[in-house]
Amino acid sequence: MTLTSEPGVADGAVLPAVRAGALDAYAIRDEFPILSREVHGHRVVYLDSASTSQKPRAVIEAVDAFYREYNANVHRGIYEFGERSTNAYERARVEVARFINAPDSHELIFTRNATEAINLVAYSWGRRNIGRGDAIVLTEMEHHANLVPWQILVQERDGDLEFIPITDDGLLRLDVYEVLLRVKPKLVAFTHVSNTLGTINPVREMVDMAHAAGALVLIDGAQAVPHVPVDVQSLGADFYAFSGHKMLAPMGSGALWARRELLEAMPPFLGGGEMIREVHLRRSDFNDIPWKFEAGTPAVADAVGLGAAAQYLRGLGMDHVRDHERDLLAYALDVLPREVPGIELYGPLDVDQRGGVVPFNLPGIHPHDVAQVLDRFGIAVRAGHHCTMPLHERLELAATARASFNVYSTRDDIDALVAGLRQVQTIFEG
Amino acid sequence: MTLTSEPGVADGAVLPAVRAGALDAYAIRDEFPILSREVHGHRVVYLDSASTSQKPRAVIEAVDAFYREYNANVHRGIYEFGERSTNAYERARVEVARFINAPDSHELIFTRNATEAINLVAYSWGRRNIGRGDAIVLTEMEHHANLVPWQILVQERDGDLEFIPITDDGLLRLDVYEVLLRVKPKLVAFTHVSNTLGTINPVREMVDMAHAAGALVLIDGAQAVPHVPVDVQSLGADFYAFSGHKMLAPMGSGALWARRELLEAMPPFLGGGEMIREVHLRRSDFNDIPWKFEAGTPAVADAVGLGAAAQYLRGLGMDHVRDHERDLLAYALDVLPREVPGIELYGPLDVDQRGGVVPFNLPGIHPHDVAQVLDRFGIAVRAGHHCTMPLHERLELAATARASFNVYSTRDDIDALVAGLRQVQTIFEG
Amino acid sequence: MDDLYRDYILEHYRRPHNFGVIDAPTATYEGANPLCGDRITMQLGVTNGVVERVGFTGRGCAISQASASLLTDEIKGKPLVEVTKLRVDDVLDLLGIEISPARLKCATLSLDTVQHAIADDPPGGGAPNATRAAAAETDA
Amino acid sequence: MDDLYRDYILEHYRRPHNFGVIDAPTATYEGANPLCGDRITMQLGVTNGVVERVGFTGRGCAISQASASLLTDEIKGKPLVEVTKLRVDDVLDLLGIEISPARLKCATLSLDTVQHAIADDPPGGGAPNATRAAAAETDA
Ligand SMILES: Cc1ncc(COP(=O)(O)O)c(C=O)c1O
Ligand SMILES: Cc1ncc(COP(=O)(O)O)c(C=O)c1O
Repeated sequence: MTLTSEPGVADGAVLPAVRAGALDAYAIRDEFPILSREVHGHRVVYLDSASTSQKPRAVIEAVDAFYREYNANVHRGIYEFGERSTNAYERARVEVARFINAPDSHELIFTRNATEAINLVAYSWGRRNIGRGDAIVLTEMEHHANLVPWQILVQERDGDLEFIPITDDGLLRLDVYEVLLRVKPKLVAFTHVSNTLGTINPVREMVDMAHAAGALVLIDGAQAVPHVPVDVQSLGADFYAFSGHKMLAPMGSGALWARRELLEAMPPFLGGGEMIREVHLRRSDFNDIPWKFEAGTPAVADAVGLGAAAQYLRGLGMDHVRDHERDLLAYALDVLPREVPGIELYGPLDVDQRGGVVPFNLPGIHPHDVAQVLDRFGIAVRAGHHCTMPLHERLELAATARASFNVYSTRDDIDALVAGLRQVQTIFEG
Repeated sequence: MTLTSEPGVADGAVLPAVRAGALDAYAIRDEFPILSREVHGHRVVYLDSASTSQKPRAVIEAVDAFYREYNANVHRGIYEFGERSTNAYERARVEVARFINAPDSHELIFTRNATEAINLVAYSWGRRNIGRGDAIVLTEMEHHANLVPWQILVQERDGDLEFIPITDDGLLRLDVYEVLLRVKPKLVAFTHVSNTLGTINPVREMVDMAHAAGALVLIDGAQAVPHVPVDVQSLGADFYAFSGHKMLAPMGSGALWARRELLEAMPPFLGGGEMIREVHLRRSDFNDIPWKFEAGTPAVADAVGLGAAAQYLRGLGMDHVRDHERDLLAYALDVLPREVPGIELYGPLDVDQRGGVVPFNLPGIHPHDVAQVLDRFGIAVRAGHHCTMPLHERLELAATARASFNVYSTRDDIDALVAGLRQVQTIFEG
Repeated sequence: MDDLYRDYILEHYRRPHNFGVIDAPTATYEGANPLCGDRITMQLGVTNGVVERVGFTGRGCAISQASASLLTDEIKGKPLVEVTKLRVDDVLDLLGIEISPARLKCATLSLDTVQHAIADDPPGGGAPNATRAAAAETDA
Repeated sequence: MDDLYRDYILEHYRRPHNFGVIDAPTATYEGANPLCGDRITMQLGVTNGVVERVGFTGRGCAISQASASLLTDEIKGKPLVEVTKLRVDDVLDLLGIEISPARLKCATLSLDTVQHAIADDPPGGGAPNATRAAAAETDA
C-alpha cells in the first residue's frame, strides 16, 4: 500500500523548539494556541497535563484539515476522499506504531483511550484465558483503568487478584512481587509511570520476572508514552496500552499494542462492520488484525491527530522531552519545600525514577480549596484522588493536589505555582 | 447544574438555509467547507452520506474551539478550562437527548459510534439476560453492527437468533414476525431505516408487537436520526443506538439511549475512571447513569461536536430535512430509469416508506468499476456490500452501487450522477 | 478577591458551629463524597418532632465545612418536617456564594447527610446507627 | 481520460483470455474477495512441474477480470516454481496501470487464487478440489 503524505511535521525536521539539544519550552508554548489565552486576567499556567495534555497547532490543524479537505469513511469508498482518508488513517497507524517501536504496525489497534485498550484485553484475552482460581497480579498504585476491568473479570470468572505493595516513597516492593509470582499468575498488569506519584517502574526487570514465572505482561503506558522514550520491544511487553489525548493528540484517541500471535489468537471484542471478513445470518468470519478489533466507523480524525502528535513528539525527540521534564521536576522538588512553608510532597525523591508529577498538600487546607484558589490566578492543578483511590487509601490521604508537566511546561509555571500557593496560605491562614 | 452556553447555533434561530418552510440545499452546501473543493477538476458530488456525512462549519468550529479555547478533561478539574469543558460536554448530552426527545438526558450515553452502542447492550444487558435457548429476533436487512454482536452473544450464551425475512421490494414480512414472536424472544433488534435499501420500517407497530410478546426492543437508528424526526418516546423504544458522524457530527461520536430502569439494572461494560463511585483493591461501587457506562476520558470534542450537529439539525427542522430528502429520492427514482438505460434499482418503490438511499447496478458492469469511473467526475458513491452481506445474499446480489443523500444534497448532484453513469456506460460498452 | 472564600465562609470553616458529637443522638449518619474524600457525620437529637440538638464531625473542604456549619445552625430548633423539605437551593442561599458545578457536591454533602439521617430514622422509632455513603453522583 | 480503464484492460475484461473450465485439472481453487463479492475459480493442468493448461471462471470487476486474463496468459507454459515466486508487484506490472490501495485486492485476487491452488495441490500428488475463500485482508 502506498501511503502518500498528509500535512504534518516533515520527517526528521529539526523544530525551532529544539535548540542545542534541549527543548525550548517557551518556543513550544507558542505552538499551543490555548496557552496564549488569559484566565481570570492571568496567563495560562496549565499544570494538569497528567489528566489530559493541551494540543499543538499541528494536531488541531490535522483534525481541522481532515474535515475540511477529505472527510470520508475509511476502507470503503472507491473515491478520492475515501482513499485519502484511508491513507491518512493507516499512515497514522504506522506513525504511532513507529513511535513506540512496534515491530509491525498491524499490531497497533486504535482505541478511544487507555481505558478502552485495557478493557479490550480484559474482555477478549481475559475471558478466554482467565478461569477459576487463575491469578492476575496488579499493584497498589494502579489507575482505576488498570484495576476495575480486572475486578470485573475475576469476579465473573472466579479468578484472583494479587497486589504488589508499595513503599512509603511510592516504589514497588519487588521482593513481594517475587513472592506473588509463585502463585503462577496468568497475567501481570502494571503502570509504566504512576499518574499520582510519578514513579517510573522498572518495567524490563518486572517483565523478565513475569515471563520467567510464565505470566504475560500488560503495561499501562498512559503516563509513559507522552513523557519518556518507549520501546515496546526492548521493554519486552506483551500488551501495551496508552492514551492519545495525554500525548498532545485529540480527545478520543488511544491505542493498544500487542504481539501479533496474541492478537491473532484472541477472539474479537466489539462486533460489527470492518472487523469481519464474511458475514452470514448465523455465523461470521473475522478480519485480520488490527481491523478485527476495530468494529464500526473509527474516530478517523482523532487517529489522524494522534499520528500528527506522534510525529510532533518524534520531532522534538523523546529524550529531550524526558530531560526537560526531569529538569522541571528537580526544580519543583527543590523550590516548593523551600518557598511554600509546610507543604507536604509525596512520591519518590529520586528524579531519575520519577516522571513530571508532583502531588502535594498544604496542611489544614483541603486540596479542593487549593485548586479553587489557584484557578483565580490562572493556575490549573488537579485535586482529588486522581483515579487512584486504593493508592490514596494506602497512603492514608483523603485527597491530594497534583501539578503535572508536559513539553510546554516551564519554570515560570512552577514559580507561578509557588506564588499561588502562598496566596492560598494567606487566604486560609490570614 | 447551570449550563452556560458554548458557541453554536442560537437556540431556535431560523437559518438562512430554511426558506418558505423548505430547505435551501444550495445555501446549506455553502456551510460545508469540503463541498466547495474540487475533485479531479470537478465540483464535489458527495453521494456517500449513508457511510458518513460531511460536517458543517458549525461542527468543525465547535471542535476547533474546544482545543483552542478550553480543552481539559471533564468531571475532574476545579479550574476554568475543566469547568467549561465539563459544561460543554454535559450540555451536548442535553442537546442530543433533546434531539431524539429522550425524557431524561441522563439516559443518553456517548459512544464512539452506533456499533459501540449496540455492543454495549449486547455485553451489558445481553450477558445478564440472555441464557440457554433464549431467542433474539433480528431481520434479514441488518447492518453487520446489529448482527455480529448478537451472533457473538448467542454463541457464548447458547441462545438463538431468528430473522424476519424481507419481500423482494425490501419490506419486512410482518406476518412472519408475528409468528416469530411466538417463541417469546427476550429481545427484538432491528434497524429503523435500512442503510442499503432505504426501507423505513414501521417501528411503532413492531415495538408494540414485541412488547405484547414480552420482548424488549433495540432500534438501530444509525440511518434514521440524521434523516427523519426521531422521538424515542413515541416510538416506544427500549434501546436506541445511533452514530454521530452520519448526522453531521465528528467521527468518533455516537450514542446509546435507553430507558433509565434498564440502564440502572445493567452491570457496567467498560471499567475504569469516571464510571466508579468508590474503588477499593478488590471491589468497587459504580457511578450513576450515564457515567457508569462512560469509562475513561471521553471523546469530549467529538461529543461537543455532536451537540453542535444536533443543534444545527434542529435549526433546520427534521421535518424539512425529511421532506428535502424525500423530494430528492423521488427525483432520483424518476430520472435514473429514464436517463440511464438498463439501470437496475432496488428497494421499496414508495418514497413514503423510504429514506434517501438509492442502491443500483448497471448490468454487466461491476459496481467497483462504476464507482471508480464516477470518481473521475468528482462523484462519490459507495460500491460493495454496504455491511449488509446477508441482505445481499438474500437479494442474490454480489454487490451494489449506492447513492445516498443528506441535507446538502441537491438535484444537481443527481443530474451529475446521471451524466456520470452514462459516461460509465460509454466507457464499458464503447 | 475570591468570590468563594468570603470572610464569613472562612470563619465558619475555621470555627465551625455545632462541631462535635452530641449525647444520645436519635439519628446518626455518615455521608461521604468519595470523589473528594470528604466525610461528614451528622447527629440529630430529635424530640417531639423537633431538632433540639445537632452536631457534626468529619473533614472536608472549606465549602463543605462551612455549609455544614451554616446548615446545622439553620435546622437547630426546626421541626423535622421542615428540615426534610430543604432543597439544594436553600443550602446555596445559606452559603451566599456562587457554586460551580464542580463544587456542588461539596456544598450539598451536609444536606444529603442530614436527610439520610432522617430517612434512616423511622419517625418516632429507634435510632439505627447508619453509616453508609450518601449518594455522590459525579464530581461534576 | 481514465488511467485505470485503458483500452487493453477493457479488452481483457470484455474478452478475457483463458476463460472457461479445463479438462482434468490437477489443481482447482475458488478465491473470493467477500468485500466486493468477487469470486474466481482457477484451474491448472500441471504436467512435469509445468503449467500446461490454465482456465478461470467467475465474476468480478474489470480490474480483477483483466488481471486474471493477463495472469493466466503469463503463467501458461511456466514452471510451477516460477509461478509460486510471482509477487503482487508482478501482477501490477502485468496490468500496467496504477492501482489505488482500495482496488489492490481486485488486482491480486487472481494471483492469490492461483497460489492457493498450487499450495493445496501436493506436488506430484492428487488434486483436491479446494473451494475456500482466499484470504482477503481488508478492502483498504
Ligand atoms: C496511569 C493511567 N492509566 C490509565 C489512565 C486512563 O486514561 P484514559 O482516561 O485516557 O483512558 C490514566 C489517565 O488518567 C492514567 O494516568
Ligand atoms: C443501519 C446501520 N447501523 C449501524 C451502522 C454502523 O455505524 P457505525 O459505523 O457508525 O458504528 C451503520 C453505518 O454504516 C448503519 O448504516
